[in-house]
Amino acid sequence: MAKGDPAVSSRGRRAAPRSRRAAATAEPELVQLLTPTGERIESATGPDGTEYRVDFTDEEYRGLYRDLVLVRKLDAEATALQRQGELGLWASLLGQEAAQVGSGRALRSQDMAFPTYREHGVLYCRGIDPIMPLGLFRGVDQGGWDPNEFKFNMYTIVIGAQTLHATGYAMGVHMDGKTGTEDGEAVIAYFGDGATSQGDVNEAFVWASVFNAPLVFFCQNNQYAISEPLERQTRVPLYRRAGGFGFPGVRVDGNDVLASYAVTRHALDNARLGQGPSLIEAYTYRMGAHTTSDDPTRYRIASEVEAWQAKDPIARMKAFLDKQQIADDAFFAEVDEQARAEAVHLRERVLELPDPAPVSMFDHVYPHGSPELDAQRARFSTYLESFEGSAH
Amino acid sequence: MAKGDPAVSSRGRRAAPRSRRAAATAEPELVQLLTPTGERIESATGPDGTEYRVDFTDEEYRGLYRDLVLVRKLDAEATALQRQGELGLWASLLGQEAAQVGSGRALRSQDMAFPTYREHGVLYCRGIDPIMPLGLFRGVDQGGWDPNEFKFNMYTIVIGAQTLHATGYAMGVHMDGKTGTEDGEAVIAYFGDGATSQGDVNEAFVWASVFNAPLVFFCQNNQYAISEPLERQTRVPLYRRAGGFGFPGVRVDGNDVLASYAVTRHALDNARLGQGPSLIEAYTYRMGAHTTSDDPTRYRIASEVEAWQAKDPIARMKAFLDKQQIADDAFFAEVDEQARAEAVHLRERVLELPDPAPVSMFDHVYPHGSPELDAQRARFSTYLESFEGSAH
Amino acid sequence: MATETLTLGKALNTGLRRALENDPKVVIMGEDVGKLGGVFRITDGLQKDFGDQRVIDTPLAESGIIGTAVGLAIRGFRPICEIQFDGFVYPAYDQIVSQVAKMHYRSQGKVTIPMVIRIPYGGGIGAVEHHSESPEAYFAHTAGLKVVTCANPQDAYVMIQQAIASDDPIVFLEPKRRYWEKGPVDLDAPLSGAYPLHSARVVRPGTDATVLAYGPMVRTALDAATAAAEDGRELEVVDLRTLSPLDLTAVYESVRRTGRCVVVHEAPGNLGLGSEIAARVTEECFYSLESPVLRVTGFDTPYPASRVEEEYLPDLDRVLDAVDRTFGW
Amino acid sequence: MATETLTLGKALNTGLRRALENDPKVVIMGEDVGKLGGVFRITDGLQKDFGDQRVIDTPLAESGIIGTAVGLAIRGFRPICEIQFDGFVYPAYDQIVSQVAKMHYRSQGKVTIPMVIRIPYGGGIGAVEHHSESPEAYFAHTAGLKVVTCANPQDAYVMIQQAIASDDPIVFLEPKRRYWEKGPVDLDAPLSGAYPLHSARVVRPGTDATVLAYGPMVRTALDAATAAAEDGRELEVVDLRTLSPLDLTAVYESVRRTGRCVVVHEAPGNLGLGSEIAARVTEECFYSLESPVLRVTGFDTPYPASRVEEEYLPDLDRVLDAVDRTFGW
Ligand SMILES: Cc1ncc(C[n+]2csc(CCOP(=O)(O)OP(=O)(O)O)c2C)c(N)n1
Ligand SMILES: Cc1ncc(C[n+]2csc(CCOP(=O)(O)OP(=O)(O)O)c2C)c(N)n1
Ligand SMILES: [Mg+2]
Ligand SMILES: [Mg+2]
Repeated sequence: MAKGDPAVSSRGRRAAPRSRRAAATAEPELVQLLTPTGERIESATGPDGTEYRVDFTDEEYRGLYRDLVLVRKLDAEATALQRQGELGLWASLLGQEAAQVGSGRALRSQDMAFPTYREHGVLYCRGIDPIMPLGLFRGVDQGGWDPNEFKFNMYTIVIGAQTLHATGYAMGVHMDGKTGTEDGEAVIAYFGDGATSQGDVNEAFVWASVFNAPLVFFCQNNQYAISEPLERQTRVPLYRRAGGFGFPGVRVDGNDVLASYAVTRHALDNARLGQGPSLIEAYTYRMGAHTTSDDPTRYRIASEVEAWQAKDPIARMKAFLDKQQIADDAFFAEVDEQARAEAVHLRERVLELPDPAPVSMFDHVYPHGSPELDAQRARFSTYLESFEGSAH
Repeated sequence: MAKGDPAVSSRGRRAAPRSRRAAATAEPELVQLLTPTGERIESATGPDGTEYRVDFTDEEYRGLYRDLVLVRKLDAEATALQRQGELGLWASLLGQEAAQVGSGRALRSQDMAFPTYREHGVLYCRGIDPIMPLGLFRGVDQGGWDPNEFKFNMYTIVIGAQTLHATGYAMGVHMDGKTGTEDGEAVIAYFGDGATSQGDVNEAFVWASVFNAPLVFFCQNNQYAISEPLERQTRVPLYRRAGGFGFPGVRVDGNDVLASYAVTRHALDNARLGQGPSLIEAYTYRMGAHTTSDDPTRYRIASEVEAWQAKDPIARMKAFLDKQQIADDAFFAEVDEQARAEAVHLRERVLELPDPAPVSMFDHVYPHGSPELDAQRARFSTYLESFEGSAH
Repeated sequence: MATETLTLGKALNTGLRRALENDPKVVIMGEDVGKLGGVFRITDGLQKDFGDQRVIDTPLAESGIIGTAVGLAIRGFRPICEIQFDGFVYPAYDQIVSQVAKMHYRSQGKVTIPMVIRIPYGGGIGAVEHHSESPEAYFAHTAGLKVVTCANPQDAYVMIQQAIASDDPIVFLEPKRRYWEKGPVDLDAPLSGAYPLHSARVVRPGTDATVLAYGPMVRTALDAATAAAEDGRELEVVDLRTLSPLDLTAVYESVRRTGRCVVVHEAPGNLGLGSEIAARVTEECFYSLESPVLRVTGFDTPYPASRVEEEYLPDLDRVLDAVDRTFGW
Repeated sequence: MATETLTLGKALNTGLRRALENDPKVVIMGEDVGKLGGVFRITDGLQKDFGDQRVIDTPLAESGIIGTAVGLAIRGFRPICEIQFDGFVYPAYDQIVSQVAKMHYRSQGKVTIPMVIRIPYGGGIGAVEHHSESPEAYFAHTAGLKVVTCANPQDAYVMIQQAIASDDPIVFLEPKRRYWEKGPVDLDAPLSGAYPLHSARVVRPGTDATVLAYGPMVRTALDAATAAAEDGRELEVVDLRTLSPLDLTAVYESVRRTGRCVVVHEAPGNLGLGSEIAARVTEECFYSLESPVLRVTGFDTPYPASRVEEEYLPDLDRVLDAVDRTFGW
């Protein structure tokens, strides 16, 4: 599955137009540096004339490939764990690895990210233990890592809410005097195509623009919001939304890790230098179900999925590494083996995740606590003990 | 005050640039058919190449002038009534008469309008008794007219909320099959520059676009949201917001009644023909305070107000009628007299508005009532009667 | 007479279908209500049969859903809005409390907003955060809204139709953990003769204590009553059905007989429905009460991680414990 | 000791100034808070003295105000958000109940949101619709938020500073009709020794009945007590001050002595604070009560047109009437 589909090359750079689609998804003008068949494009031009290019060492290319494979494998393991009843739910990133690894690796260590619930790939790039989101989906906690330690906020499930948090945080960066230099800080806000319809996201556009916040809006347009296709959210390409708010927008091939990296790095660096916000639309596809609860066969056709299979982000990277002799079979095998081992390790640890103690539900409601809540906890403890007594 | 300022002509078509302003309010590319000095411009071109022109009879020109003068005079009377304690508050339209009369007269009888709290001029054009909004501001009711009878919704004070109502109504027009022909229906949603920051307004843009609703978004950019200047809401001209949502936007001289009419009529006709939504930014100025509670001297300078005085919507219309000999002094005097008389009449009737009966506050909470509320009303009536008894 | 055994979810689906058939002005709108049939399939098949102008897939924005529905209502439609989960209704809160709830009042009755806002609510399904909340008090405290909830398939089928037929704006809360529970539904009985929408119902008569519940907790209360009966205590169980306005006439009568009252709900206790009910019952039955009205509710914390939700949610044992306490007062 | 006579509004303004002086991380944000000083002038002069990075004029969108403040808080700031009027807080409701209230909980204490949301609330100023509401129950029912309100200039000055210094997210309700009422304020007393933020206070001792009020209604309750005293009845008046968590210790003690309890607030009675208080007081003082706890509140209607608001709002007569009824039970 993570392997490239050999049929890809014969289909050329772009899949056949899908007639169901409205203008919003007509053949995109997207920034691309690596074609679906693994051809490198030297440089690509954005709608405002920006030239995008990357200049990676072989080592770095291999590193990106490793990230992609690991991220996909860990995600697949989580899906499997859900199927086996070990997680309540899982929101898979399948198909979106390049958008996430590309943007995640483009972040500098001082940059801050605000994810949705699907950014497991970005989380991985931030150096957070990949087990962390599984706690949330298993139901043992609601977010395990320290956002400020890893510069990666908690997951946000309420659609769009985090874009305002990111904007406020970015305003704070500016107020702290941390913009305007090469080592300045920048912020990235992740959200989906569906989220662009929410008031909050548009308010974030207003705020970021008015306060010239050092912020990159990173929209993974995976073509669906659960069952709703993109034309339910817009009739023009999403990246153009930015212009109406007074900042630049660009559409990038979200299945191309190189272009995703280049475009995000450029936007982040602009932001840290004090040039304000921008919007990146990473044009990609949700290859799997919305979550493990979803049944996409009810609302989309197999041929559409197949067309996107031909644009797989990992296959193209592998083809490129292979053709350019940047990596050999031994390398690919070693990466697969690492991925397998990490997945096994993840599984083992998930199964061992302890259930929280019942009374822990009273913890952390307020930093300064509440006498009323203390009383409730005490009563509940006594109540629980009354059963323990009777069980003895 | 309603008279033209003779100094206007020497200042030329546009006032001096105001240096405080950001790009959002840089010299506008606006559609204009009547200059501040009263020169007619044959036709004007919008950003998408649309040619705007009007072709009024002399009678119609005079009618528009009469509307402008009446609307201003009634508004001034309301302000006076507030100052004398007869209204709790008043939100004056001073300076915005042309935007309101131009767009209000552009509506066809079958069209529906959704106002804010400042559209007294549009209300007047819809044939609603001008005393109606005074009931709201006096505190005797919360909206007196029947929105469906006059095709003019209740005032909406919560910023932006009405834009979604307008969008839904317009979706309904479409669902009723009332678009696509010359006698189709269209809808207009009024809102201010400040409102463009609200999530609701941007969601209305999304909805209207996705459902291709027969709707005109009419934004009176009067440069302020209470004390906040336009640059707190946007850094690019507001009419450009539309493009990001996939429909056309145009900026019109909101102090030019002819251009306001032409642009609105065109947009409404497009909408009724099934060509979907558009955004009009009527570039104007709030000459007075935000409401009678406000003190604009705290946040804006006199010279700015003076610069806009030179663009007065009524003065330019009068100059035009005069120069073109469409109207003579007798006409102007007659209009002034009518305005004076209507204002006196308004005042008399306001003073006679009865206070609502206390128990009326229990009316109309639910179409089907509520036993609990009936009981509360009954108890309260008994309680009130107990005092009457003791007073006897 | 066509009595079928349906799940609560299917009963709602069938009720919605009836409403679409009976009145061309009825429209359904929401996220994923079309091809997908909603994440719980409550609108399954309806877009296919009634078209996408009657069953409208919307953009992803709850304020937009409610706000445009207000406009449709002004235009003469009867919109049924689906909010996907309880925790996602808040972006629409302004439209609901300031617009939907007030329009009839502000217009002195000239504007009617016959809207139904359907919300799957409550916990117990092992979901992640924001998917298990019980927001009823936020709506019940809001004058101008009516709030109802159903607890069994028969009520689901009838009440959804009654809500749609009503000119009042109604928040219709669906006990999502009960969607899959089955029961008999009389599909033919006319709406006109049906048990009134805004009436509570005694669902199990008893003599020793009165237990009030609604929505997902009715089953829990009934289970508690069964268990109590084994111990020789007869609990009278009342399904409130209407949360605003409350219908407590039968409750007062019951409490005057039993002298004891326990209210059960999932929502946090503080300012939950139980507090209002306790206050009213105490006022009306002051001299009959043998003990104060006790409340068995969710705790005053955010809804916790699902692995502890069974402890958070009232269950049979906590209900019985409260009943015991009313006897030991 | 610098005790000055200030209006409640000026006391708030002075408290905000102190907070800005004492902690560079404190920022104020909202609509019109800068040059205008807010529509009630509570932030008057602050932008001038602290600059527009400390006192931030925002775009017109309440969700944006609260949502960006969350981000600022994550960044380490202590944002004070001004909502212009009670009726305009609802567009921010989602950010408040799903984000502000829950972030500490969800992050298991790793993220703290030391935010103060200031809301001028309540009626009695002859305003148009949406400008006179009392939304406290919506927030008090929300676990994770604390809710306080002040009733006199001294408390206003101290409590606003305590709220800002607290790491809890706090909804700070300002009784707008009392902004212009004057009282002595000790400007020098250190915060550390001040009366605790989350404590109710007996503001008039009495023996015959306990009257609870908060915010704008404290004055009304005190006036009622004065009038009752003329009739020979001594009312004990408690200013609740903290609405979530409630602090009822002194109330229980009081009611056990007086046997009678009346709660007064402007918000609609149904699911208002009075219902929770009635439920708890009844539970705690069951055998001491001579009559049920009575509630004197706004009616269960939307806030009416201002020409009838005096009838809608609880006043001295309605408080006395309720006290009478507790004696006649
Ligand atoms: C405010 C809100 N409404 C509804 C939902 C339910 N919901 C969860 S994910 C989702 C679709 C999101 O689509 P998109 O933004 O495109 O992100 P994707 O899932 O495709 O990554 C919906 C409707 C939610 N989480 N929050
Ligand atoms: C949701 C909401 N927030 C705040 C307010 C308070 N308020 C009333 S008018 C106004 C400014 C509106 O500015 P704009 O949209 O430009 O309209 P204008 O008054 O200039 O016509 C504000 C902030 C409100 N009415 N509604
Ligand atoms: Mg998507
Ligand atoms: Mg304005």
